[in-house]
Amino acid sequence: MYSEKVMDHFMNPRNVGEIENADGIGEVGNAKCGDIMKMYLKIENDVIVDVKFKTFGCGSAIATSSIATEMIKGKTIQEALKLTNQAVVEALDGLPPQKIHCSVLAEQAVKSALLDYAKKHHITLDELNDFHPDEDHHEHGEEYEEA
Amino acid sequence: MYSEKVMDHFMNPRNVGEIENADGIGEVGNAKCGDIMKMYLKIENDVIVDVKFKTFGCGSAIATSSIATEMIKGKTIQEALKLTNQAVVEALDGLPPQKIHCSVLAEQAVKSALLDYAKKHHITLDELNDFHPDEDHHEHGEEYEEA
Amino acid sequence: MNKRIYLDYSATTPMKQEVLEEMLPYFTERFGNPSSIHSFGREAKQAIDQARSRLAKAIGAKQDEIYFTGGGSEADNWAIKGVAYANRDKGNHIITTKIEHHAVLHTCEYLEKDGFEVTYLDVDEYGMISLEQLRNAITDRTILITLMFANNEIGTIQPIGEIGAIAREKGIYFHTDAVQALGNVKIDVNALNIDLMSMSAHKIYGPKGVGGLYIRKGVKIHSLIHGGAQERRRRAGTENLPGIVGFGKAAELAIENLDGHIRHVKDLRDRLIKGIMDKVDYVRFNGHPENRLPGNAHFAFEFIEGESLLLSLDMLGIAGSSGSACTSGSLDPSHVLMAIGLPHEIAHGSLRLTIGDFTTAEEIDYVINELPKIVDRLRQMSPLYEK
Amino acid sequence: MNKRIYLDYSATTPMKQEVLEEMLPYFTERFGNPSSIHSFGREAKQAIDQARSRLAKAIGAKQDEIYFTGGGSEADNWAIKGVAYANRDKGNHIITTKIEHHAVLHTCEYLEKDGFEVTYLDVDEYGMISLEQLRNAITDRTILITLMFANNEIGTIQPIGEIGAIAREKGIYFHTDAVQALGNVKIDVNALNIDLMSMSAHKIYGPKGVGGLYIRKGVKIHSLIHGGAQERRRRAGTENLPGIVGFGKAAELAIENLDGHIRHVKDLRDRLIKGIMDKVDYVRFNGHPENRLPGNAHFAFEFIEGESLLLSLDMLGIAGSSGSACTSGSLDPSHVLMAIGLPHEIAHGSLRLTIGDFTTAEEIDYVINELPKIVDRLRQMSPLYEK
Ligand SMILES: Cc1ncc(COP(=O)(O)O)c(C=O)c1O
Ligand SMILES: Cc1ncc(COP(=O)(O)O)c(C=O)c1O
Ligand code: FES
Ligand code: FES
Repeated sequence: MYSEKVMDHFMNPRNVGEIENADGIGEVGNAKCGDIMKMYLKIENDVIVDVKFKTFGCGSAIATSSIATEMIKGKTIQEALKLTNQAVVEALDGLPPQKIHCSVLAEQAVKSALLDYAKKHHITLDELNDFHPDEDHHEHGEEYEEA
Repeated sequence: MYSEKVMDHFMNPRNVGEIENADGIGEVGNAKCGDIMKMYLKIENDVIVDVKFKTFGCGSAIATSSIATEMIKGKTIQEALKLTNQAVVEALDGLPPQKIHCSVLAEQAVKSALLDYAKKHHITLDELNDFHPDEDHHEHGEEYEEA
Repeated sequence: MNKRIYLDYSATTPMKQEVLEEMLPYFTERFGNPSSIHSFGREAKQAIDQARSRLAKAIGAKQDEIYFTGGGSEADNWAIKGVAYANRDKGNHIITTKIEHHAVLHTCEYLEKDGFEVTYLDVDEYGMISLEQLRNAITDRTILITLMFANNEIGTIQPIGEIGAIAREKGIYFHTDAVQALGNVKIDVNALNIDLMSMSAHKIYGPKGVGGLYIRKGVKIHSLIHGGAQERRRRAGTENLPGIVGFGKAAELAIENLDGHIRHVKDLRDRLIKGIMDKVDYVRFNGHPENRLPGNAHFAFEFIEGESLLLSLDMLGIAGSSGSACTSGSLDPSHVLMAIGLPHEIAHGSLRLTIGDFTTAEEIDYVINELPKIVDRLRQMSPLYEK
Repeated sequence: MNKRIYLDYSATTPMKQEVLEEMLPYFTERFGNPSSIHSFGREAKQAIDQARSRLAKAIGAKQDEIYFTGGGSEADNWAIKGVAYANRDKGNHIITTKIEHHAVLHTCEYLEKDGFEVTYLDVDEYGMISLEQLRNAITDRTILITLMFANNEIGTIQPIGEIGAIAREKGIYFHTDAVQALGNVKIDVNALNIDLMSMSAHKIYGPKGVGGLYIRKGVKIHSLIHGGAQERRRRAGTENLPGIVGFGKAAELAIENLDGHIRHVKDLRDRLIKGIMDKVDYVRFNGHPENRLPGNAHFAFEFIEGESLLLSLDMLGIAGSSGSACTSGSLDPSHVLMAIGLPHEIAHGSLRLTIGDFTTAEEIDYVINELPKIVDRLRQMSPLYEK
């Protein structure tokens, strides 16, 4: 079902945890739907110097969170803003169709954290003008039957 | 499907053939329906001294014809008139439900031959007043599916 | 992966060796079509007759009341649609519950689109229906009560005898999905007043793709699969000969050893429950405490999500199942967990471990040792868990 | 009985050893439920995917156009009822033939009771439909043409490509029952414009109780068996894992060796036909002389009745089949023999011998030697035979 890459990030997630006094915190999803991603950024001179996450969700939610933190760590805000869910999926060597929405969640968690940073620091990030993380992010693929 | 008795009478039918100048000949069934029984009687002093049959029909039709001839051979007309299809079925150690009608056919073949004898010899056999061998004798049991 | 521990016996079971051995000759040697009149066909027919009589014996039915199908789902579809369409002149109302298997629920929903009305009974926090609610739901248009014997997720067993008595009293057909119950509960269709009952071989150490429907003599029902005259003209299609032979053997074994089986799985189940409940905080145990399938344990761990739990277990070779949303890509946790009133966020953390004849105490102890560590690891990652 | 000669391959086939070997691990070791996400489930899922791709390859379809069922009859029922009910808004007219298998005929009759109209096309003395009659039967209410690929009794193969082209041109769904054709004729669903196609494993040396329905992408169809999300939500029920694996293997073997198979059975079939026609008088050969299943020989012997013929053959260990009335307890000979215009009394004397991969020349010669003696013996007993 999952690629080795996904399983590696699921079993050995990078950057799990919280950052005290984080410069930006993003939280997307909700417990009712079974998935919450929370992302903490430490930003210095427009560069993401540290990032941590906590995720309540499926294996793929944990793996996408983990890889997303790796993908933005050390990057500038502008670079991080370019992170797409497709890029996350590719970096994980693919995800099953019904799990694509987890990667959307990861993208949105990063963007939410950046938006939070921007708000706190009174910056405008044009890239986020159309960003509404609360919209339904679930894309339903094929259902699996539990027997 | 069939008892050993049936298979014995089918593979080694007794009294197959025709009797020239028979005293009574009975024929029941029709080719369209896939079964014809023809029975020939030689009668002397009210006793069936010889009997032969020819049958076009299923295994059970052949077996019931065969055993019916055995059951009436050497019997008086009155005794032969008492032959029932149940007796034929019992003598064969049973028949599958959808084959019961073959035994009815056998009973009717005997009666037809006796009726023929009676007519030719201007006798009345009260037992045959209600006998109408041309009525549909098929009783349909369960159908078998040919695959 | 070296060690593998299977704790998903409610999903499906491995076939028993005795069952396989009984089936084997029917694949390549005694392979005849049971409808054929030659010797190959006759020996096939005999084998099917024997299986039918074994099934009948297992549930206290007559041999000619057992019909073989392609599985439990087909049996459910057949029973419900078959009775509904054959009795449409008498009424269009069906009573079922909110916790049925999808084979029942989706069939009822399909019938709703075709003019039938369906009442979905509630269940309490243990998954039990209320007999009073059932009584009140009955109208003079009610033609069928279809109510599962034992639930596949939380294991709760319904008061089938009482339900059967109500149905009989009101002259309404009573169908029960006994796919999970067969081989785990003593069943007598007459004592329980069951009119139709669905069964499936692969849940009782028999083959997949074979099921059965008990149809009480006299029940008016349409066919679901039309065609040849097999199964007394009621279910067409060349019989799954080895499968049916295997089902017969599995049913025989299940009934012969019912008490031993129940004792074995129940002991291990209780050991598992105790071990987990002792070692883990914030965990709920779901389903009825007593009236439940002997091998079923169902937990909900707060703050974590079921699929990640399953995956983590799987990495250790432990096979379980979950009613969580995210395993299914749909938003909601299982309809059963919703029906017993579990909050969404807690339902997401559910785990079903089902125990079977091949489960050992060592396996259970291994799980008791490993599962708490996994729960802890996932909670450490969870934004919901603050300790 | 020492020697047994099986000449009823159209009724069912023995499973090939390679098929059994491929299936075996899935009964007791790799027994997972393909819907489960743990390792047992994943390996099961993979096996099903492989089987699906083998089937797809065998008929030139895409993998996601193959749906597994519980047999050929279920596939026929599903295709016909599923398309009928899903397209009722477009029309209520179905075209089929008088010589379909009962799984098609009785399904059509069931639909007639529910407001559908069905045209049953005639066939000529060889069992061939007329394309012109087909064209004329089409109305603007026609939603489905269901027309068998090859007949199970007399073996006649229809001009499926032409029929498909007509259906495509008129925008009507085309279903074909290819249960007898698969593994005996080259099939490419795209070249032939087939929209739905029924298949069955046990006719091609695979397991009983498994079938398949090809559904072209985009075809509007309802489910027959509702419930779980298996088979892309279209056919519920835990998959018959070993059965599906066996079907996949059987399809692969059949296609790999199609030419060799055809040559083998055809040679023996022709040898049989020649032998019998040379040695027996008053016998007709039925079905199309060229466009017929390679292993099918169908005779009608005058003056005798089929069941007694079958029984006599059976006493010698020879297994054949018949379309005679008296084997079925019903008055009429098979609908197929009636449709080709065989007089009743002759149809009653019919015998189908179907040849397969395990048939040998010695077996055929034995039959050629024995059958005429049997026919003669029965004729001596027959009141219809005067010589
Ligand atoms: C032409 C045809 N269609 C359908 C079927 C039914 O297939 P199954 O026996 O797998 O249900 C058969 C064989 O029985 C057949 O020969
Ligand atoms: C309660 C219940 N009903 C029906 C079914 C369906 O049975 P099958 O998988 O044999 O179609 C299952 C299992 O999948 C079940 O647990
Ligand atoms: S978080 Fe819902 S499927 Fe991954
Ligand atoms: S003569 Fe017709 S079934 Fe026996």
